[in-house]
Amino acid sequence: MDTQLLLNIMWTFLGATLVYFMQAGFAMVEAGFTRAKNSGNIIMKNMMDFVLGSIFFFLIGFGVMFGNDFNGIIGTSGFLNPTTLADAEGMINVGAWDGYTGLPIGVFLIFHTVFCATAATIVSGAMAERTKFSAYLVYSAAISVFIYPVTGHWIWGGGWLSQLGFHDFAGSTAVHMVGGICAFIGAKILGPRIGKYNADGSANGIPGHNIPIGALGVFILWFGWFGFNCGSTVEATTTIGDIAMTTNLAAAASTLVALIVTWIKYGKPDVSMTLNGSLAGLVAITAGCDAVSNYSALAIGAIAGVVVVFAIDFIDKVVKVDDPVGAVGVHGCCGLLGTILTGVFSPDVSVVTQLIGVGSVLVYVTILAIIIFTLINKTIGLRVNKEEEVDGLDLHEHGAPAYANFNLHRDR
Amino acid sequence: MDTQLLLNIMWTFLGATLVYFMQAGFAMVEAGFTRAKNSGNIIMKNMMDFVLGSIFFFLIGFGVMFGNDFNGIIGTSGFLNPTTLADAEGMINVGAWDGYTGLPIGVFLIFHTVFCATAATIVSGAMAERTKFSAYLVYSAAISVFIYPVTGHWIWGGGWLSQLGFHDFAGSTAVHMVGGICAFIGAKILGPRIGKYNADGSANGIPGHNIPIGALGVFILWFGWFGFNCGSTVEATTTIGDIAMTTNLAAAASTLVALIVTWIKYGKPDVSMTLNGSLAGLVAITAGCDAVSNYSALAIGAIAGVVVVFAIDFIDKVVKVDDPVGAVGVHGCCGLLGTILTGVFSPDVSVVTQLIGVGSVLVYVTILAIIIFTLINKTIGLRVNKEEEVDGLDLHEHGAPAYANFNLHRDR
Amino acid sequence: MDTQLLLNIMWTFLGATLVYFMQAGFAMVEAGFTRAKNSGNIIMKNMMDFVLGSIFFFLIGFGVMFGNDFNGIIGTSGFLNPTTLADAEGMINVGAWDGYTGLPIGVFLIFHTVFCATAATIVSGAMAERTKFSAYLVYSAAISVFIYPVTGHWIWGGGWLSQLGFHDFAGSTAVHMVGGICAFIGAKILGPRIGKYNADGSANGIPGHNIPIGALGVFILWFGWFGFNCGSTVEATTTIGDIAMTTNLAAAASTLVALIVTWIKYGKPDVSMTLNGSLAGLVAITAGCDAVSNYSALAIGAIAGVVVVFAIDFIDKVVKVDDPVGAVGVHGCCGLLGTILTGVFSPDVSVVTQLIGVGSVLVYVTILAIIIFTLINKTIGLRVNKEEEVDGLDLHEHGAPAYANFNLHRDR
Amino acid sequence: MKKLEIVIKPEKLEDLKAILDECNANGLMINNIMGYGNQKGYKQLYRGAEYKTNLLPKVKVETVVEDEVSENIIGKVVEQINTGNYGDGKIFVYEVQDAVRIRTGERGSEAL
Amino acid sequence: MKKLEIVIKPEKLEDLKAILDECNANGLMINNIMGYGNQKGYKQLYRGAEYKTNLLPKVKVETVVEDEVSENIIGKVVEQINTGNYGDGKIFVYEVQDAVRIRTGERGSEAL
Amino acid sequence: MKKLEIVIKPEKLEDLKAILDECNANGLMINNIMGYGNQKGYKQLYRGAEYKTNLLPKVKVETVVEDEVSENIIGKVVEQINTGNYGDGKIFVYEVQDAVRIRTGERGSEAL
Ligand SMILES: Nc1ncnc2c1ncn2[C@@H]1O[C@H](COP(=O)(O)OP(=O)(O)O)[C@@H](O)[C@H]1O
Ligand SMILES: Nc1ncnc2c1ncn2[C@@H]1O[C@H](COP(=O)(O)OP(=O)(O)O)[C@@H](O)[C@H]1O
Ligand SMILES: Nc1ncnc2c1ncn2[C@@H]1O[C@H](COP(=O)(O)OP(=O)(O)O)[C@@H](O)[C@H]1O
Repeated sequence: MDTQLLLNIMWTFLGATLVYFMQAGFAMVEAGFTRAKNSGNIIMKNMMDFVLGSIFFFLIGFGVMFGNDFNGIIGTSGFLNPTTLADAEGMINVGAWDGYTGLPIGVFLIFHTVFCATAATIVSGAMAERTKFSAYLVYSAAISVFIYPVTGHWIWGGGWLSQLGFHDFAGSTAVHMVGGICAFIGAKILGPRIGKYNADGSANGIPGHNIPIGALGVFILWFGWFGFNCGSTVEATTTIGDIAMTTNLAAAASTLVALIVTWIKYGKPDVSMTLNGSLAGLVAITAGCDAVSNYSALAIGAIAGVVVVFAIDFIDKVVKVDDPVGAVGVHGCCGLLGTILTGVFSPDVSVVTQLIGVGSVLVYVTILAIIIFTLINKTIGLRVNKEEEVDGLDLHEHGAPAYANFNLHRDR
Repeated sequence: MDTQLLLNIMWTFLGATLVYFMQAGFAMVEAGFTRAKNSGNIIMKNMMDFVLGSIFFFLIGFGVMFGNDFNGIIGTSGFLNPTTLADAEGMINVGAWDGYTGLPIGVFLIFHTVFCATAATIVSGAMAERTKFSAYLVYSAAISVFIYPVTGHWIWGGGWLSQLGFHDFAGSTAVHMVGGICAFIGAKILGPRIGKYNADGSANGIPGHNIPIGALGVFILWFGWFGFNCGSTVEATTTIGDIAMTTNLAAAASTLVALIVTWIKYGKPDVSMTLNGSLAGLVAITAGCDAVSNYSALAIGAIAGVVVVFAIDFIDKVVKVDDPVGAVGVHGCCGLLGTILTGVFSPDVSVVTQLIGVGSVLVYVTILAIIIFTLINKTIGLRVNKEEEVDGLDLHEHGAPAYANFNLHRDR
Repeated sequence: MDTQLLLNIMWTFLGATLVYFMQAGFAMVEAGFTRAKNSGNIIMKNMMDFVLGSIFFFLIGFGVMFGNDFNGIIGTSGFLNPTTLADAEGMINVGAWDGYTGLPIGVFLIFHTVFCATAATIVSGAMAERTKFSAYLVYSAAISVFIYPVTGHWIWGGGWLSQLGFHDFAGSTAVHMVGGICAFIGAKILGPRIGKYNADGSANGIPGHNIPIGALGVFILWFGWFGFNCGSTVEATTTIGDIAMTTNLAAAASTLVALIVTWIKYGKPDVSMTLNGSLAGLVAITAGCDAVSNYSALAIGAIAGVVVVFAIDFIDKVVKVDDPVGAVGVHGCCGLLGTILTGVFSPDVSVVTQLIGVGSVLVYVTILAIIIFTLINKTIGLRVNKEEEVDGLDLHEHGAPAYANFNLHRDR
Repeated sequence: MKKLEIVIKPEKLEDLKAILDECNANGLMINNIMGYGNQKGYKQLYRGAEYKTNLLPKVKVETVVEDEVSENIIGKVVEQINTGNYGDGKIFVYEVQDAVRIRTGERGSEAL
Repeated sequence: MKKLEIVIKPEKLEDLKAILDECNANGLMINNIMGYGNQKGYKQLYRGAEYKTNLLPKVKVETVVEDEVSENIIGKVVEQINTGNYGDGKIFVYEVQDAVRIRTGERGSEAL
Repeated sequence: MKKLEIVIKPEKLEDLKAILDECNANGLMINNIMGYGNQKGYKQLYRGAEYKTNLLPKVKVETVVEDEVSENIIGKVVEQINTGNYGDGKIFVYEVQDAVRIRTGERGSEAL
């Protein structure tokens, strides 16, 4: 048996497993940073994102992403049975990125399934506390079929962006920015939570109900990110540790800088915003974690730490899109930022190509997200009614409270 | 150094580590889905399951399971010092399953220790909120010595079922059904929680106190299950990804179907029951995850998703055995189901053999569990007194509340 | 490509990743075992420990620990750019311990970064609920520069203790005792929490606010410890499973013994103390996990299980240093204990050398910790004011409660 | 109109609700409180250190009823909630000057 | 001096606070309670088994005010908090014998 | 019989309990409430957006005592709980018509 192949399989599997676990991280972050009365609901949305992502990516998405390329735009084969995309030895070989060495189709499939589901699950946080459950399920299936795999094909499936040399190693754009844009469009169409904005347009803070589990979510995500970034080699290489270092340093720098920025800006170091800072650094380094030096990683992280705070503030107070957990700022803005900065900090990557890449993905995803969310809104309706929102989605959408034995009090 | 051997060791270790982490998952599920006043107690039971399992499986259980075979029924050597079961090179070689390539005794031991402890810990959930702590400790040691290793020997230790071609790849029967049956017997002998059944025999819902940590537990279990199923190759193979795919698709299908079934049956998608659905799919695919196609996995998951809801309902409302977390439905019923369905969906596995396997295990475990729980009940007594149950086990059995700073309210 | 090298890299990376995850474990243990009004703050301290540790260890600490040796006392090169410590092939080779085979600098760096951050984060628990956030940040940077890397150099960086044959495989002394001593000095200088001691000097119990997440933390730590201990081979070996077994058995024995001791001593099995017992066993076996037999591991664990309860009691009631989570007893006392017991139980390790090792580390760390904490205390001030402490650090230091929707009640 | 303030052990709440239903109490307000009376608290050990809880969880149920209903309820509570143990609880009776139904603006007995 | 005990739906709290501010109520005490009156509870299903909640979360706001302020508040509450639905809540009025400001020891109206 | 309703800062609870013990109050009921009086609330920032908390956590302690005990308690509370700051709290005094000990059915002063 070829040990290098076995090493590659083990490695890719390990990465996939860690990325799977990020689902738990998202669920905890989103539950912890929103209100207790919607906790069961947000957790169900996270769970169903993964479930529907797994099923629809298997049935259709994988073919769109890795099927036979049509003009660099879309994959066109492997539908309903993606294992037909393997060769006689059971190996997939889409030549997706340089030095890609081939893997059995199964491990390749599970690896890309968990990436797809990550993009989907980003959205639930931004749309939390007011989105109808059934409507959300439809969106969740749609992103796994119509959005993620298409731009995924461009970037990783041998499509036009990968041919152009666009560098998005582990998915700052392909996963995070895609999720972040969908989050923005969804939250925008949905409108803000009741009580979020005052009559004069000023924003109210609506504190999350369980900071410890929110923080646990961030730790889990950071942990999983080692799989996300290092696993994206999809082969055992000697560079694994280097990728882990850039990933870790960027996250550390971003956390520290976000802490300092909130401390200066708000007078006190803000807990949940600092935790957003950690994620911002992780998102930003994801595109170039294999291509930049440790010091560049520190710089990318530090920039992300500043940008994320101002971006979230801007979206909250100026754009007035209500994103309870800051998903747009973290994944959308820092995904875009990190992809571009890869061009700035890596000598081998062209800034222009990076700009073309993020621009085209931005346009495609924005259009598709607008279409999908508008269609859902016009048919099923995206939003729960006022009473359901006020009483909490757990009560009306699921019939049971998330914290049955606790005395809760209503916030605003 | 033989790299294939090192790969196998690393792989098996990785699997063991992930399976260990399932203990955290069980603890969170069981704590989250029961009441706040018993949280410290249920967590201690989970912890002690693993602790006693580790010690007693090392001292005795491993010898029973993998010691020299006596008539295909039981292992008879290696007691108190299981490392004596290794050959001169320190390798264990019980020829337990086809293509099994041998491993150093240490890694083999840790791998089987965590599996044994998984079976034990399933029971605590079904017996939650009313079982005396000391009595539970005795049971916990007993399953690791008298129950799990015996049927484990039949199935994986070279015993009569493995000779017969019984296929239980990662333990739908050997681990989950064994745990589920013990859970059923234990909960039955114990009787329902105060307030669970009304005078007219109808069942009351007793909501879990912390759905977010319960859900976290499910995510952790799903994560750990990649180690459980894929790790059960106990060697690095090219099929790892395929096993991950069947595992993941079955779980996804089962979650989705359970969601839909509860939606139709109860009018609203039930959160905790859907989360049970995830576990049901994982349990059901465990026996055949290496032997069925992706579509068969979807089918097995979908069937499990239906069965688990009806099974839990049936146990709750018709059999009237009070199983607070649904352990019997999930592990018992879906373990049995999945083992049989392996025969249905895999061309290489005989349904008849599968039926013989689950039947014989069912009989053995039922008898032993009845004996053990009855003995404990007659001596130490299985159940706390009324006042302890009403006030909560944390207060009386451990002297401190699990949520000291929170205002709790009593449920029924 | 040399597969053995790739195996070593993967292995070391896997270990590092699991050790990283221990940060989540510490955060949950420390948050869960302290009061709800300080949860956001303690979590921030844990997070910033890792962040500052990552940055300062990269910039300075790594050079101090693994730079060119000066008289066995300190490393003197690689500052600001630790990658300069690699050879032409990018491999580090400090000959730190026997049979050490060399690794690319990146993976070696990330591995040691997470170990350094573990030592730092131990301290936050002992100083919880009353330490000023800004002061804590300064301490956190200082330990990563002035304390951990120096004794780390002695033990693992080719310094005088490693030359002497001091055996501390995965860091009972290098990580845990170092952290535990800093914790003791910090808590001592800080003074007890308001309400901890009565006028007559007797100690009050101040229950932790969330035992389930505290317990989750312990499960996470145990999980991560497989990476901590087994990963410390920093190469793929056949002994990995043996190390996992000793680690697991010691932890199991210690948990069981701590349970029994509290049961006898206090009349009831204490939940949080038993969970401390698990950690005590893990800490104690860390030094000798590669060098002792399974039975010795059981013995080491059992001794640690007794010692940890009496040590925590002694520190609490006699020494009257207020350590809310028992960090000094667990990491300090059992780190010291385990290192010495390695000499007792392993034929190849000299007790005298072990005593010299722990003694010298004890002296150095005590002196440095006194200097650092005193300096901080005299300048920034270590402690929040009375009102901040009474109202909770979350409110005053961060401006937002950790559990916004819950009705909390004040404990004493 | 009288307000009855009935303090009982939490586990007796369902029984009390049944009594109030039976007596046609028009509404009730339930409060989770901590209290102590003749039944003094207890000491617990947390990690071996004492942790005094002289407070016990109690439920306080308030209901405003017509004067004649009041005695009826008191009688049934004393009869049915009584276990003979310390901690069974107490009832305090207050005069209510007025009641208002917010929905309609009705006042006095009408508003109950 | 009167004590007003105002029981409302939790989501009306901000509106009530505005009214009390306007009427110069000097202070208030807010309690999260469970209650029921004319608006009876509902049944929920948890895992398919019934889970009766005849209790609904309510907020009880107490304020002690001068007699003349009292009627003013009652009027505004009936006017503004009223949605016309069951469950809008009630106000109970009690006589207060005395008030004490702990900080100064002032008594009676002074202490409000 | 009088009911004293004593609203204080949570951190003063232990001191208050000591006073009540000393004065032989027979029992008490403790409620965690949110309140405001002269001590107005404060504003906090959560993620940079304002988050108004004009409510502060307070503890409300109720005790029903004989008339003569009442003044005794009031005196001690004013003396000992007083820190001279806004937010020290208030005491409200109500007439209690009757008390009942559920365990025995005793009424009036006997029941305290
Ligand atoms: N004088 C009192 N004032 C206020 N609350 C009281 C008083 N006496 C009793 N209570 C409340 O009633 C509860 C039950 O009283 P308890 O003394 O235990 O009843 P019993 O006298 O029947 O044993 C106490 O926990 C306390 O909250
Ligand atoms: N007679 C009463 N005694 C005590 N509390 C009452 C009484 N009537 C109503 N309440 C409280 O007021 C709340 C609102 O009353 P409700 O009957 O719903 O108002 P409405 O009559 O306008 O529908 C109830 O939930 C209950 O807590
Ligand atoms: N008139 C009132 N009615 C109801 N509660 C009041 C009233 N005045 C004060 N309180 C309660 O007492 C608490 C303390 O009052 P506060 O005004 O802060 O005391 P001080 O006047 O000594 O500063 C408040 O938070 C509030 O809950």
